[in-house]
Amino acid sequence: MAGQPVCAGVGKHAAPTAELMRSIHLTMVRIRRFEERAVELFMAQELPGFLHSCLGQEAVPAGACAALREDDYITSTHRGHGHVIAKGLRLDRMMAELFGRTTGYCKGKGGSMHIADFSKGILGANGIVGGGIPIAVGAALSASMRKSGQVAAAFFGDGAANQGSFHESVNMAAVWKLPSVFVCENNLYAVSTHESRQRLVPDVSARAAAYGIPGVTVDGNDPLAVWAAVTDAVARARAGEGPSLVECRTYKWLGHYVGDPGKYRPAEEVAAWKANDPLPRYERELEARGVLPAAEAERVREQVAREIEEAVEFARRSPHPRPEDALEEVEA
Amino acid sequence: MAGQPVCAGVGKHAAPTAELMRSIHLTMVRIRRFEERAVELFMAQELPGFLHSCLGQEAVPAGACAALREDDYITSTHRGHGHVIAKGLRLDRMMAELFGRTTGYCKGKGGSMHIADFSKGILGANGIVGGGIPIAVGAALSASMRKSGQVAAAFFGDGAANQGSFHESVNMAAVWKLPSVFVCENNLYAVSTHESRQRLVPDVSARAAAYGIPGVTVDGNDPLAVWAAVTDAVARARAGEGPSLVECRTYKWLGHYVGDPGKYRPAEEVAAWKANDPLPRYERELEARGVLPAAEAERVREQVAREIEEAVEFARRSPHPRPEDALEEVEA
Amino acid sequence: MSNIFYKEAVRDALREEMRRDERVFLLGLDIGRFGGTYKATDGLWEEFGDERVRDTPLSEAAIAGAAVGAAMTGLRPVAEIMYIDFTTIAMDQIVNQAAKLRYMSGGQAHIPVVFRTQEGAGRSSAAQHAQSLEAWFAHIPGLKVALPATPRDAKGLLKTAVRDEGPVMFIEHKLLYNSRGEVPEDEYLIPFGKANVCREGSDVTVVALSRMVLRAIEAAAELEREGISVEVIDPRTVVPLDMETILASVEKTGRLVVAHEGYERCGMGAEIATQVMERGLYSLEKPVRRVCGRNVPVPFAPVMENYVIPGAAEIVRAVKELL
Amino acid sequence: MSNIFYKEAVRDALREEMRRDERVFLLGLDIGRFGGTYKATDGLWEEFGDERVRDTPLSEAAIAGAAVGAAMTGLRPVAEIMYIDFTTIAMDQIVNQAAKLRYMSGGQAHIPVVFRTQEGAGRSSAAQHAQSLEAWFAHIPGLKVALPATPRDAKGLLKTAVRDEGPVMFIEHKLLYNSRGEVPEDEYLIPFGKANVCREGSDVTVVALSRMVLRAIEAAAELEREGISVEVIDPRTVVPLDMETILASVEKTGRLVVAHEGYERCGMGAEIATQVMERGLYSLEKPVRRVCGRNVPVPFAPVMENYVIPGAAEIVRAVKELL
Ligand SMILES: Cc1ncc(C[n+]2csc(CCOP(=O)(O)OP(=O)(O)O)c2C)c(N)n1
Ligand SMILES: Cc1ncc(C[n+]2csc(CCOP(=O)(O)OP(=O)(O)O)c2C)c(N)n1
Ligand SMILES: [Mg+2]
Ligand SMILES: [Mg+2]
Repeated sequence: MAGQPVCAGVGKHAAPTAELMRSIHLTMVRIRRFEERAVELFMAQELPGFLHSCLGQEAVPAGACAALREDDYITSTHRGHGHVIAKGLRLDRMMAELFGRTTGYCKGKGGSMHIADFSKGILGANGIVGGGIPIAVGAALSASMRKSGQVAAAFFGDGAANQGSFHESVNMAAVWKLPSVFVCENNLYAVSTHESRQRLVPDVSARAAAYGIPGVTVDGNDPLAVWAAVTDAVARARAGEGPSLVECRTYKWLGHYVGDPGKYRPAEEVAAWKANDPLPRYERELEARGVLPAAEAERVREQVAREIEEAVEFARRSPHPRPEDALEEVEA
Repeated sequence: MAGQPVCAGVGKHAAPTAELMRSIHLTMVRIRRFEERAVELFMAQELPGFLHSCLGQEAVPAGACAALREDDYITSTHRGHGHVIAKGLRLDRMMAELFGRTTGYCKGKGGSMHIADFSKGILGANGIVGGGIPIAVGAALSASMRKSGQVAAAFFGDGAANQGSFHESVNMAAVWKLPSVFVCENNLYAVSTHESRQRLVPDVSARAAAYGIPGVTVDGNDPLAVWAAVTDAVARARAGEGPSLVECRTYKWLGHYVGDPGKYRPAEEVAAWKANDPLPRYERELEARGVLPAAEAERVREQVAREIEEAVEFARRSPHPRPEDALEEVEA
Repeated sequence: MSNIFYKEAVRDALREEMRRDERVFLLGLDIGRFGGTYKATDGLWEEFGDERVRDTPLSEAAIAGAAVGAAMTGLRPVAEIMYIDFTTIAMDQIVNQAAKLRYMSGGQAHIPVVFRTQEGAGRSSAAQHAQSLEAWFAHIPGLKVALPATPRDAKGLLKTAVRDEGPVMFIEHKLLYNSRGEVPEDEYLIPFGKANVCREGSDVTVVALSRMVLRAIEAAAELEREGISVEVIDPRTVVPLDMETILASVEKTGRLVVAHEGYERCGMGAEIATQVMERGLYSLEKPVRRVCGRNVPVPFAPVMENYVIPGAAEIVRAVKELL
Repeated sequence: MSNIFYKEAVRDALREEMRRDERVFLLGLDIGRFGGTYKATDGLWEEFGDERVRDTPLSEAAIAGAAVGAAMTGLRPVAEIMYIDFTTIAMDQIVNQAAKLRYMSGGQAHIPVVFRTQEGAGRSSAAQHAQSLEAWFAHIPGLKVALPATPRDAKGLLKTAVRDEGPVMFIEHKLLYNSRGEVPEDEYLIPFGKANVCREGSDVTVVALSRMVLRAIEAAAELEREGISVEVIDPRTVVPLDMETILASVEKTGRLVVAHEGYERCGMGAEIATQVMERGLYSLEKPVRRVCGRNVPVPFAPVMENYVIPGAAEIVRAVKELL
């Protein structure tokens, strides 16, 4: 099925507008800068816990969420910073959560792996690989039963595609023709294990055939390719034709978690993917398209850098929880 | 993938010998008679618990197990009587288990859903739908690590193919190229739920594509078709080329459990499948092939009927466990 | 009052709540036209249709997860897991997601989901279809756990569960579905965390769960004939747990028996006994006695199954040993 | 004696057993070249290769099930479930299959499988990576449950687990991997069901599990300075549980504190307290005190996490309250 147009039965997406392309760029810069800063802060031991960086993968969340409505739902993963930023939450409250402060989205109870903003349809990152996929199916079921026109997108990795929850969820969504989109971020590895040791079929999208839904594999370092595929999948979902599986091939620059040297990855592989950095590549494209002159892109980066610094300051200034706060919000 | 020869890469099976065809017939008659008797005994309240009858499905276990060696492994299901009989256990000790007697294979601790005979490679029926599939993968892993040349076959239903354990197991076996065969007994329903409400793809075998292994769908009421497909799959497995998925389309005559009127199934559907009774159909074929004259088939049926009556008598004569026996064999 | 089956009480509670609130819907295996393995949803599909009485594919993890996702986004699902033994397949969604998402999201997630399931032995269904695992769920913060013993409680507690704003494990008992009992004609709810003193007594307190409540009442009747006065308490929910009622009773009797089908080791009996000791040790004249499922898998043959699952006789014996 | 890390003790036990018995092999996520998340299998892949140190696809149910199937057919697998929180995905295979197949098959199935996993809080890894769920497994008949607190115990107990003929839950602690301790040079095994009296004392008995054993020893040292004599007991395995040693100690001290990270409600503390009461109520001068994880999910922020997980200070306080 790989390569089959995901929009089977739906008219192809229109061309992206200049405004859309610029907003995707802004999102990518936000994710990039946020992650760079988070890594620095983590190294400086300002952040508790551990961190799964999505540096290098920015094009997937930016392109995918640009295809979603503000009221659409997403479920995310342990590597979820990009998804939630792209879905539009506030960077200051997100950074505050990484710091474990009361002003954080989860009041310091969740941290990096559990960022959620229900007001933006962000149903939560998740510490359980595959854990968010069935939840997205439930959100899609709810949307269809409430006839709200919302779509639910589940982000997950190449490793997660081998979990039983992936199988059960995609099958259920397919049978019920739910308005859902399954977005696989294939970064070639699950921790140290290369996809070739996790799966015989080259493309995760080939699994769509097992559920009778469209599957497609796109260049996950090309935000417009991601946007186009997800846009078609979303159109299909909203049209009541059911889910699609969109595989985006990309790469994470750092190891599995910040601090993991990632020795299991060949240096040339890492180098090649870094050379294929989605951000400058996209900026070159936007400049070529006359959508975003280099100087403008530079201004965006500066503005975002300021925005992130303010978020860091906000987080640092924010109060720590009181120990007893741990006893709140256990039961409804 | 449906219909693709399961033996991809392996020479096709030789023609079945007369002896093999007769032994398959004997197995089918054994299963048929055992199940008829079990149902009677259950109705007469001689058997505790509940019973999942495989009446009408005899061709699948008979054909599949005829393709296996005595030391090959199988894992079975809640509807497992056919599988374990076909794999060659003793009917008297099996019947005694249904009666819950000490002479039963499980000493009365397991009952109908947990029949096992490790001396025959029968690793157990299973009360958990999908529960036996990963266990078969483990047996195949063990066989390959021990270089024993054994194959492990997992029997499961169409419903089980929607369990996460199916996905994880087939994928793992495929990646490791384990000597395993996944035999799906597709009897169109999981309890009351028709396969069309469980799965969008018409064939379970289409799911093989998700794992990069061969998948095939055969007439599950034709024991030779089942034997041929499984024989090729086993050859492939023994050759170290990995697992295959063999879907056998068949039908159970009774409802989900004995006593279930099965109202959810159209009368015509039941009638049509009963008209397609695998046993007389096979007997006609064997007669036509000059392998088994009608009179001989009749003798087989009589002999088996006697065998089963002896098994019933053995079970009835066998002692009940003592209450305290329940405390034994908990921990190794 | 009308006299109905436990399974009808479950069905009536679901019907009333579905009529009252269109956000309430059911999903699970064969709960639709088939009416559920124990017929506890019989007739609901006819009234509410495919949308609100959803037969699912055979996928417990997705059933539970879809219920969690639907609950977080404005609906009030009641997901059925056919046997509590099968929650092992849905455990991540129940325990790591449903129970924790509200907390992990700093109170944002609102997850009004009910997981209906049933437990218990007594049908010779062997070790994978006869467990009583309430203690597992009681161990996990964020879940409420209800165990109705009568039609009246089944209806009143289930309506409360559906209206609860958080995840509830609603654990029925397979041998109670065909038991009958009086149920009020008019609408009523039974609050969580309020024990039912099924029978007052002065000599010994018996706290029993689920079907063991009936066994305890039998035992009490038998003991009364011998002049022994037993107080029978059914907590009805183990999370929240009404320790006040239990402690008050133990203060009166000084003797406590805890009875349930679940495995004794690390079962609810240990928790109740420990809390009694922590808060009422000095009113205890004798050690608490546990009358629980033995620490073995549930065997198939009736003679063995009856041996590992306690009945009225074991309660009677335990009570006498305390005197 | 050599002084090594807990993670090295685990690794050494596996290496020795794999050298001794070629049927022993490992499977799990990233245990091969990567050496395991906590580096407890570091170097084993180099020595034993892909066959016997198997990285698996990301599929916990299949990892556990494949281990069960391999164990039943002549091998001795050690399956790693990276975090105990993820056993929720493998629960059917552990609880309905591994724990019950021997029993359900009338003793035919022989399942020498070890499920290695790790539990515990303290790294700000939040609610899905910090649970301590030993009580869940102790509740299930058919499983043995070991919780090593020191490098010495980790090595000796793991070697025993690998040689055990039935399924064993071997639960390490994520904060202990980098703790050091003395380990005998020569081969040794530590039997299951034999508690370790880590420190003798006469005033109060503290029974602690896993990492809490270290906290209990700290507390005892601190209390000694105040003239309070504390006996610290580490059961090392909770199934089987060495009640004799615990009861003997309580007879001496008359006072008991049970300490573990796991949620208090329905935790091991309740079981131990109840058994002490059942068998030694009259030697108790005060109610048993539980010092356990609070009944809330484990929060991310350190100040909250430290609040919900008890430490030496809480043990000290509990001991004093008993005097
Ligand atoms: C059920 C479960 N198993 C294992 C883990 C540990 N773990 C965290 S991330 C990860 C790898 C996930 O790989 P993938 O899905 O490809 O996502 P990626 O990290 O590559 O973005 C693993 C094994 C987990 N969190 N949950
Ligand atoms: C995990 C699990 N879920 C549900 C059940 C209850 N159950 C027993 S058999 C069955 C249907 C199985 O359907 P299928 O796999 O097609 O096998 P069939 O009964 O048709 O032979 C169900 C739902 C179970 N035993 N285990
Ligand atoms: Mg990956
Ligand atoms: Mg079926």
